[in-house]
Parts: sequence; C-alpha cells; structure tokens
Amino acid sequence: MALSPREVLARMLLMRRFEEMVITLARAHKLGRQHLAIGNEALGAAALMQLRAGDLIYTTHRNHGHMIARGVDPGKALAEILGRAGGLNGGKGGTWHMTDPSLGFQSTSAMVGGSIGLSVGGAFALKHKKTDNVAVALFGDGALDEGIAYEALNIASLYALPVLFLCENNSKEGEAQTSRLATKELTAVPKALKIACASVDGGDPEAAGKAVATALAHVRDGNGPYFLEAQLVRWPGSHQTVHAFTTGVTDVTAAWDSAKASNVHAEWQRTDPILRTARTLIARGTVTREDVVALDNAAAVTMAKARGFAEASPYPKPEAALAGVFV
Amino acid sequence: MALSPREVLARMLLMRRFEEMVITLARAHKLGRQHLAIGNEALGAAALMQLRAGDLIYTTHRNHGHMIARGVDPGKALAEILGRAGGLNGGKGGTWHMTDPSLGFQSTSAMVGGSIGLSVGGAFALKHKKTDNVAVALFGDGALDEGIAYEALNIASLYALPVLFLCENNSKEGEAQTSRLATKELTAVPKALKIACASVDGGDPEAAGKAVATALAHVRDGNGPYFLEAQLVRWPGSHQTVHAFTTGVTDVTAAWDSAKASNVHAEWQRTDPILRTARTLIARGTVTREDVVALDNAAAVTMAKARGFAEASPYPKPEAALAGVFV
Amino acid sequence: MSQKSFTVAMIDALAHSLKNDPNVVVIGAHSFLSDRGLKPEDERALWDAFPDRLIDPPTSEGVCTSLATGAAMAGMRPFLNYGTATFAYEAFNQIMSETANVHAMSGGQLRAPLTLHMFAGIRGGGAGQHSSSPQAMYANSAGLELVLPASPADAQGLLRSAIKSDNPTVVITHTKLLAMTGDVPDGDFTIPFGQARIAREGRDVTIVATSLMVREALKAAEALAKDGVEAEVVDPRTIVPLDAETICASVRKTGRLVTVDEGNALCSISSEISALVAERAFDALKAPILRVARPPVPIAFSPPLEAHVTPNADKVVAAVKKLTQA
Amino acid sequence: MSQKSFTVAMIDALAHSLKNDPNVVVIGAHSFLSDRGLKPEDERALWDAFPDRLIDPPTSEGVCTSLATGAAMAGMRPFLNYGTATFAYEAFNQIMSETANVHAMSGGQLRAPLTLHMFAGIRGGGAGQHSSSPQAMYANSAGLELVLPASPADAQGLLRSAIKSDNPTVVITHTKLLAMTGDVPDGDFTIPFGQARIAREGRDVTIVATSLMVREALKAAEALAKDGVEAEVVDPRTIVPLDAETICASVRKTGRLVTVDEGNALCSISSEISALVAERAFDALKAPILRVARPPVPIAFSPPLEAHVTPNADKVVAAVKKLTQA
Ligand SMILES: Cc1ncc(C[n+]2csc(CCOP(=O)(O)OP(=O)(O)O)c2C)c(N)n1
Ligand SMILES: Cc1ncc(C[n+]2csc(CCOP(=O)(O)OP(=O)(O)O)c2C)c(N)n1
Ligand SMILES: [Mg+2]
Ligand SMILES: [Mg+2]
Repeated sequence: MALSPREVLARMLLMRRFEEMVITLARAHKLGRQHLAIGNEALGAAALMQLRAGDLIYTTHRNHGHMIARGVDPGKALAEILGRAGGLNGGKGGTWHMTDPSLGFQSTSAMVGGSIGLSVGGAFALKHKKTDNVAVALFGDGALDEGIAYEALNIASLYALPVLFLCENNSKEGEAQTSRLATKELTAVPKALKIACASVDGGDPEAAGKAVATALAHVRDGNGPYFLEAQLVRWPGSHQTVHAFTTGVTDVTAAWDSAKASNVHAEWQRTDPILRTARTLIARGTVTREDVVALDNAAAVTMAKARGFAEASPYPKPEAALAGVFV
Repeated sequence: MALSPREVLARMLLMRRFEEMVITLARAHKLGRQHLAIGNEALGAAALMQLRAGDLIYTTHRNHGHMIARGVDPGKALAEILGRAGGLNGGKGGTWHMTDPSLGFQSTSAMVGGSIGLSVGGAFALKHKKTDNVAVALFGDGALDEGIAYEALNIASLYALPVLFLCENNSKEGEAQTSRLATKELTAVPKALKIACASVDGGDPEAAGKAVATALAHVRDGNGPYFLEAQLVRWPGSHQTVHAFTTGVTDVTAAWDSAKASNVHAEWQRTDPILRTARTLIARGTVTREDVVALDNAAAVTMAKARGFAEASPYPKPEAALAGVFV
Repeated sequence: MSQKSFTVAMIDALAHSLKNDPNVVVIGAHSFLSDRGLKPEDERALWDAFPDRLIDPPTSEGVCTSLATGAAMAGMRPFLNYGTATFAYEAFNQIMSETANVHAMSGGQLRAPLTLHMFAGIRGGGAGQHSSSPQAMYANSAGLELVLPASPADAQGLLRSAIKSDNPTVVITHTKLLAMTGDVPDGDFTIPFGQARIAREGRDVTIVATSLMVREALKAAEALAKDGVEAEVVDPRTIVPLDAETICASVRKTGRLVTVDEGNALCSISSEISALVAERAFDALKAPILRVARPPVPIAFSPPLEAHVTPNADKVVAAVKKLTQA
Repeated sequence: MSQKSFTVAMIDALAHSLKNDPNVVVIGAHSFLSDRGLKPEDERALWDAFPDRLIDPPTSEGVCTSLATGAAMAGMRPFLNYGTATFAYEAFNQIMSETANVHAMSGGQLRAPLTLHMFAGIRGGGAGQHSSSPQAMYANSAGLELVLPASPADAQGLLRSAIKSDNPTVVITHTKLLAMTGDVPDGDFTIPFGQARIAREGRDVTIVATSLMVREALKAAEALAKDGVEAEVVDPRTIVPLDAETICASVRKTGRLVTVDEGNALCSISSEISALVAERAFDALKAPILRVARPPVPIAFSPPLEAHVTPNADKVVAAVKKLTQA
C-alpha cells in the first residue's frame, strides 16, 4: 500500500510545526537542550508512516520527528518535553527518552548507539514469536562510530534477525561532522557483514518511501536485517544548545514565491524537504498552492491545541521521583 | 633482511618445548589454566623474529609463543607462570599478563580485544615521536567479535597509525569456533575500513615471514595500518583447562619416520607446523635430519635450565601484594 | 531435600525456568552449563530440550546485553550469563544507561525482566583481570536488583526468583562457591528478595557477610565460640533490596558489628552496611564497626600475594577479637 | 590571584600542561574547550598553538581510552575528556581491566600517566542518562586516583597535578560547578593529592562534602550558624588517596558527622566516609552518622522530580539539626 503524497506532506508539516513549537516553548519555559529533527521530515514521515501495529521502534536523541511521523499525540509529546504529568512518560523521560509503546516505541536512548543495540533485542523477540513484524532502529551516522553498532550489525546478520537499520546521515564533510569513519561509505561495514544495504536521498519522500518499502519487505519476508542509509541535508540549527529559528519560521509560500525564496535563508530553502516536496507536488499537479497552505494551517491548529494541553498539564508530585523504580 | 630458515626452526622448537614444559610444570605444581600456543609456532617465530628494537608488542591470553619467539628469557617466563619473584613481572602477572618492555612487550591482556585496543595507543605515540617503529597487535579471531576491535581498526585507519594488526585465526567451523562473525572473511571489515589486508598460511614459516615482511614494510613506510590474517591449524588441546599432552610429546623424528607418523596423532602430525617445517627444510636440503635432532636437543637443554631457574626462584614476600599499585 | 552442588542447584533453577516459561532464553549458556558438575547425559538432555533457547553468542558482551534487554522489553525473559564478571564491564553502559533505566525512565510504561549473571571473586590465579568483585558498583547503580547467593539452596531459590522478577536483576556468583554442596529443597521453589538469613545466632557480635564470605564468617564464628565469643552471622542475600531491619535488629542485640565482603574496601558493601548501622542503630553500638574487605589493590597472580589480600576466617576472627577484647 | 570561572581555571591548567610537556595530548578537546567561557580569540589561540595535540576523536569512548592508555604506556601523557560521565561507561572495561592494572600487573615495569576527565552530576534536565555521579564506582576500583574538585582554584591546581601524576587519574567535574567563579593563584601551580581542605572551621558538627556538595555544605553551615550551630566543612578533594587523618581529626573535635555526596546513597562516598569514621573515630562520636546523598533512583527529567532527589543545603541543615537537637 503506497503512501498518499498529500498525507505525507501533511505529516511533514506537522513534524516541522512541532519542532518550531518546541523552539517557542523552549524559550518561553527556559528549557535545556533538545535535538530538533528539522530537515529530517521527508525520511521520517516516509519511513514511520509505513509501519504496522506490532512493529517495534528504537530511536535517538533526535526523536521528535519520528514520534510525530508515527502518529504520537503531539500534546502528550510536548507535555513530556515540558516535564509534565500529562506527558508520554509522566515527565520522567523528557525530550531524550519519550516512549509510546502503544505505537511501538520501545525506547528513546540518548546514548549514541543505544537504539541500534536495543533494536536487535526486539528483533530477537519478534523472531522468537514468529510474527512478520519488524524492529526498526533509527540512528544517526554518529552511531556507527561506536563498537556497539558493529556488534549489533554482526549479531543481527548472524541470527538473521528481522530488523531494519535506518541510518539518518546528516554528516557533511568539513562542517558539523557527526561521525568519524575511516570510510566515506556508511554501508561498507554492514555490507562486509553480509547485510543487504541501500542508500537513498532522505530529502525526497517518494524515493525514501520506496526505499523503505523495499527494505521492510525484505525484512518482513524473513530475509534477515537490512541497512538503509538516508542522506539528509543538515539543518544549520541541528546542534544549537539555545534554540533559535536559525532558518526562520517556515513559510510554505516560499515554495513558489521567488521573492521569499531569495532571502538570507535561500540556500536552506532550496534544500528544505518541506519546500522541496511542496514544489514537486505542485509542479506535478498533485496538490495546489492553496492545498499546501490549508495543510499547513491544519498543522498549526493541531499544534496550538497541543500547546494548550501541554501547558495546562500540571507537574508531577515531587514524591513521584521516588516511585516506579522497580515493578 | 630475510630470516634464516634454520634459526626460525630452532626458535619454533624452543616455543614448542616451552609449552610442553608448561604442561609438565602445570601438573607438577597444580597450576590453573594457561592458553598454550602449540600449533602457532610458524607464524609466531616468523613474525616476532622480524621486529626491531623500539617496536611495541601487544598480546593476548595465548602469549607464551610470542614471548619466546621474540627472545624473552624462558626461565623468567616460566618463573612468572609459577608466580615467582624471579618472574618477568615479579609474580604479579602470571601467564595471562607477562610483560617484558625490554623487548617491546607493552602488555598481555587476557581481555578479548584488549591487545588490539592498546596497540593503537602505542602506534599513536610512535607516530607522535616520528619514528619508523611499529606497534604490533597480536590477537585471535575471537577479538573481532568485540566492538573495541572495530573501533580500533577505525581509528587506526582514520589517523593512519603505524600498527600491524596480526590476527591468529584458529577458528574451525563447526568445532571449537572462537569467533562468531557473520562473514567468513576476517579481512572483510578491515577492508571496509580502508585498511590494507592480506591472509596467509600461518603454518608455513616462509610464507608467513614474507607476508609479515610486506606488512611491516607498509607500516614502517608510513602508509598506515595493515591487517594480516594468519590461518592456523587449531591444536586439539587449545582449550583444555587441565593440561594434557593431547597430541603426545612432540617427536621430531616423526617428520621422517613414517611408522611414528601413522600413530593416533597422525592427523595432527600431518599439519603440525614443526613437523611440516622440518619436512620441507629436509626435503630442500636446508637442514639434515641430524640438524633437526640437534636443534631440538638444544631447545630441550635450554628448557631444562629454564625450569631449574624458575623452580629455584622464591615466591615474593606476601606484603608485596600491597605495594606497587601507584607509582 | 537432596544434596546438590551449588552449580547444579543453579542449573536446576534455570531448567525449571525454561520448562515453566517459554519466554525464558539463556544467552551464554555454554559457560554456564559446561564443566559445572552436571552428568554429561543431563547436560546433553538440556541442550536437546531447548535447542532454540540455549544460545552461545559472539564474544560481544555489549550487544548481548542490549539484545537481552531489548528482548525483555518486548516480552521475553532472558537470562544472560557473562562468564567472568569483568567481561560485563564491556557492557557497562548498556547495563547502566539502558537496562537499569527502562522502567523508571519510561514512566512505568515498559519493563525489563531479565537476569544478568556473572562469576566473580578472587578465585585462585585469576590475577588482575579475572578476580573482580564488582558487587558494590552494581549496588551503587539505580534500577538493578542485586543478588549474592551463598549456599546451594539459596542459589537455586534466589536464581528462580531473579528469573521470575519483572525487574533487571544482577546475580553474582563467587567462583569458589561452585563446588560447595548442601541440602536443597526438592522441586521448584523461590526465595523472596529482601529477606536476610541469620546463618548463625549469637549474642556478642554481629558479623554481616555476603557470598563466599558467609562461609568464612561461619568458620570464624566456630573458632570464636571456642573462646566463648558467640557471633551472630547475618547474610543479607540480596543487597538491592536490602533487609536493613534484620541487620539493625541483630546489632541492637549484640552491640557490635563486623562487616565482611570480598569487594575492594572503598565504597564497598562493607562500607554500606557499616554506614547503615552507624545511622540507624548507633545507640546500640558498644564498639567501633570494623570492616574486613579486600584492600584496594589489583589482585596479583602469585599465590602468596593473592592469599595476603583475600578476606578469610582468620581475618574475621582478628577483627572480632579487636572489638571484644577492647 | 585573579578571578576566574571554574572552566577557565581548568583550561588554564590544561594550557600550562600543553606548554610544559610536549607529550601532553588532549583527546576530546572540543567538548572540553568549546562553550566553556573562554574568549573566542583565546580558544582559537589554543587550537592554533597545538594543532596536533588537541584532538576531536570518533564517538568511540572504548578505543579512545585504549588509545590514551596505550599512548601513556609508550611515553605520552594524555588527557582524555569523555564529556558526560555516562559516556565513560562505554569504556568501563578498558578503564577497569586495562588502565587501572597497567602498573601493578606488570610488576612495576610499566606506568600509565593519563588523566580521564568527565562531567557529572544532576545538572538540570539531564534525565536518566545524563545525570550520573559515578565517583563511588571509580573509588571502588583499584589502581585509579580519584579527584573531585570543588572550586576554581582547586580545579586548576588539582588538574595540573592529575596531568603530572604518573598514575591514571580520574577527574570528575560537576556540571553545575562550571560557572562558579573564584580567586585562583596566578601562574602554574599544583595542589597535592591526599590533602583535605577545611573549607570552614566549626566545633559542633563535621560535614564532609565533595564536589558541588561543598558549596551546599557551606550554605548549610551559614544557615546553621544563625541558629548557633558551628559546622566544620571538610572537603577531601581527592578520594584516592583519601586524607583520613583530617576527617577523623575533625570528628574528634566536633563529635558529630554528616556526610554529603551527590552519588547514589548505596555504597557511596558518603557510605565510605561514614564507615571510615565509625571504624577509626568511633569513641569521639556523640550521635549517629547521617548521610545526605541521592536516593537510589534514576533521575527523572521533570524539574520538581529532579529537585526532590537532589541533595542540597536544606537537606544538610535538616540532617545536622537531627543530630544537634537529639
Ligand atoms: C555514548 C555517547 N557518547 C557521546 C554522546 C554525545 N553526543 C550527543 S549527540 C552526538 C552526535 C551524534 O551524532 P549522530 O548520531 O550522527 O546524530 P545527529 O545528532 O547527527 O542526528 C554525540 C557524540 C552521547 N550522547 N552518547
Ligand atoms: C572481554 C572478554 N570476554 C570473554 C572472554 C573469555 N574468553 C577467553 S579466551 C576466549 C576465546 C578467544 O578466542 P580468540 O580470541 O580467537 O583466541 P584463541 O583462544 O582462539 O587463541 C574467550 C571468549 C575474555 N577473556 N574477555
Ligand atoms: Mg549525524
Ligand atoms: Mg581463536
């Protein structure tokens, strides 16, 4: 079942508006650091929207987009980021550890390499249960620096575990490199370990969607693990500790209004997956400019409600800090 | 400078007689476990005899052969294995941690993957000092299961460190496999990480010697790391906890006396690197049968003296246990 | 009741678990089962009975821990055996940052019912890398149960509880206990966590000891009894949770405390028990609290060096005499 | 003397080390130097001055530790910065089994003069994986020196000593100390290990505190002074080696002890100091020893939850009052 391009765009817009809301709230509530997934929307939506009930997901510090893409309640997610009782984890996790098992999220680990490690355990359990569900490990290129990633790739291949290794590569050589591998090809090591591999433009939701579909089919059919590298354009604010609208608040009309697209953020707007996707779909006649504006407005409405929920949610009682360590 | 085949054979015989003496002493003194290097003599001698002053060596639980090959005093080594004050480490290390920095031995680590990790540090220091010395990591195929091995290969390649990764592969599929890699090619991952690689028959001292010479030249010339896989025949006693002369006490005359070579150990005697090398050198006329017997006798004499030294060496004073933790 | 060795008791606990719960899987089965005193046919039968659930993994402690943890979060009940305790250090981040946090960090949404087993202690010739007693490090974490069995019966009952527990549980077995034999109840039974065992009653001094040191404490108590000193020996059995009540009650009775644990003295289980009593039963104390522990040195290979730093009955006797003769 | 922030003091120590010894190399330089309060031109100047000796390695804590250790054994003097302390758990086996053992296990033939630095503590929003205070685990090892600086001057002097030390030295910096400013002697100086600092003199109670908790203990002492209770605040500064003498002498003077450390309570530095005093200065004690530490729970993200479990001045005051009012 192919994804509807319009729905994918709608989801991408929600992901973007979510992160922009995080910036707004981070400033208003003086929050610490979050890692925003701005720029990762195309891959995120295309991948997570294809998962099924029972699939297990393991993500990283840069997790917000994955959760929104999969359909997690943005109000509960924002509440968690604010540390509120109504948050996904009741305030115990915060941005780095949001979890929603009802949608398959097993873990957000902020340890580089954490998600890839745990994912093989989920895959092991799925194989034991003889389902056609899959485990999906989402991780950055940086995770491949860690020995645990190598060990996980090896054991997944050795035991033919049903796991999709989905690498979000946002490393640009020279600037802001988040991995230091001796090879430029991120698929070289998984290939050496006999894992089926592919690379795809992660800024193109259709290409990414197809690549993910191929990968998922491979894994669901019992052929063992699959490693997919999604090449992403790095958002300039990816590593900011104090949040700023580094590339401006997204203006979807910049997709067609060349005056807007030639401002200081022109370089970003050229590669921004949201604007890219809007341009493509409009050119192809799949959506109109008005559709895009309408979808964006709907996302804004959803996020305003989500903010209302999150900010109205109380903090947990202090004594809750001592409870819930053991079952 | 090529190695003299006769000297290599002599060294191999000393290595073998050393391990046989360890079996004898282990029984006499009720020692715990050692990992013997019987069967690894050809590679060990060919590699270690080529090293220079200033080269740094990092070895594993199966270290005895490496030390004897490099010329470490067998008496001090035996004394260390017995835990005596006259041992290499004054009794503090035992079989698993023998060290002799005067010959370049920096560390014996009994942690699988330990030697390969530390070796890149030595290589880093050598590069910093701008010498043409090399670091040599000796490790088993099992080390490649560990994430630390992957990280070490990566950083060595990334920083072009002068290190020879020398893998002693004694894994036979099915029986006594000491590694569980998803690929049968041990060089696949180092290759993926852009490290120059080769494999060689580690039971043939000439082939091994040439392969090591090529590898060392590559590293000394500043071309970065090199990964050499030596394929070894696994000695059936490799994993014994209570030592036995599993394949009999080595009888060099079995190299030419077919009656002896057809006993219960015939399979082993066919592949035993000592007998193989003797047969080759005799066939080629490099040595005579009498030479082989004479070299073997010399090894036996050396080992008898070594035993005498070791057994006469006193235990350290108990209070020494508390000293020497900090400099 | 039947006589069993410590290892056979542990293996029986594992076999009960495998039989009763199809989600139990053993990772690192080989080093747990082989050369452990089972009859060869019994060992063979186990491997044959559970061909998919006894696993001999790569030498990759890190990912074995992630695998076991991830599988536990997804509904299985893994038992992971590391072999020697130091090997688990390779997985320390996985244990501390992932496994221990699963339940609390998810706000109770997830749980990680797995057992992490390791062989520890000064074992005779283990030297610097195979002689660790890391119990205090696991106690100092948050989110891990910690079990230190000291007898065959406890080994079987506590291990069975560990596997049944819905929390991640670290079980540390002293290598020198493996050959110990003792009476073990028949069948499948559990021993609850957080209940100390009074291994010997006494009135003059309390000795709190763990793991192999319980045996040494009992030996010391026998020796002391000959001099008219009656020592009470308390074995907490689990450190997380800890039965502080039983320990404090004993000290309130005896007025004196010696703690014995084989870990490095600094920030050890011994330190903890001492601090606990200095906090909660201070008024009952008639004398300083003495610790018998390993001095903070890497263990040397040589037998006399190893012996010099190993806590034992003689050292316990000496500590008690210091208190009772003062 | 000049006023400096804690981080600038640490960076100055590093800069002195780089200048004075060509074998000093910094691995993990970026997270040590960037955003740490240096003027941009001063930071730039450092990178320019030591282009080959300030290194930004792969995210591979394990091999970075092996690399630093191997280089130290071969004559260099590496300073390895892990960033957040939990990241060092990835290297725990390398630290515990390799680094800590180098000197002893080789029978004194080799040494590993390196510094392992990490940022630790409950830092505000660090949640379960970025809030560890692992000092007790390092103290429980054998073969590692352990330093916990609590002021800018100590940070500079102790760090300089750590780099000069011929032993592997773990330095743990509390993240919340980074912005602290204070008077620091000018130039290149060292502070010897094993010498506690009396941060405040008093007669009624001894408060032994480490790292950030020294500040909280001093705040508590000010508050207590208003009620006529004069607390003596002792900062051991190094845990290995530990200045037991100064601690015991203080308790002999005051007769009361409260220990304050941010680590998990169980088997903590607090437990150790308590046990030390219960052993060596028991006769001077007039009251139980109380510990103020973090309860053994993973740190939750939410601010009120985090605050609830963080040791602070109020909790210290409450503990002291329990003792002095009893
Ligand atoms: C084990 C560990 N080491 C170091 C860090 C610090 N750290 C946080 S994010 C990051 C970069 C990760 O890069 P990548 O995985 O590519 O993700 P990206 O941020 O680029 O999306 C690092 C090193 C960490 N979180 N965990
Ligand atoms: C970190 C670690 N994990 C596990 C072990 C247990 N162990 C000892 S020897 C060995 C097999 C090693 O195989 P290999 O490296 O190929 O060496 P071989 O014994 O075959 O020469 C293992 C797993 C160990 N010593 N260290
Ligand atoms: Mg990245
Ligand atoms: Mg092998």
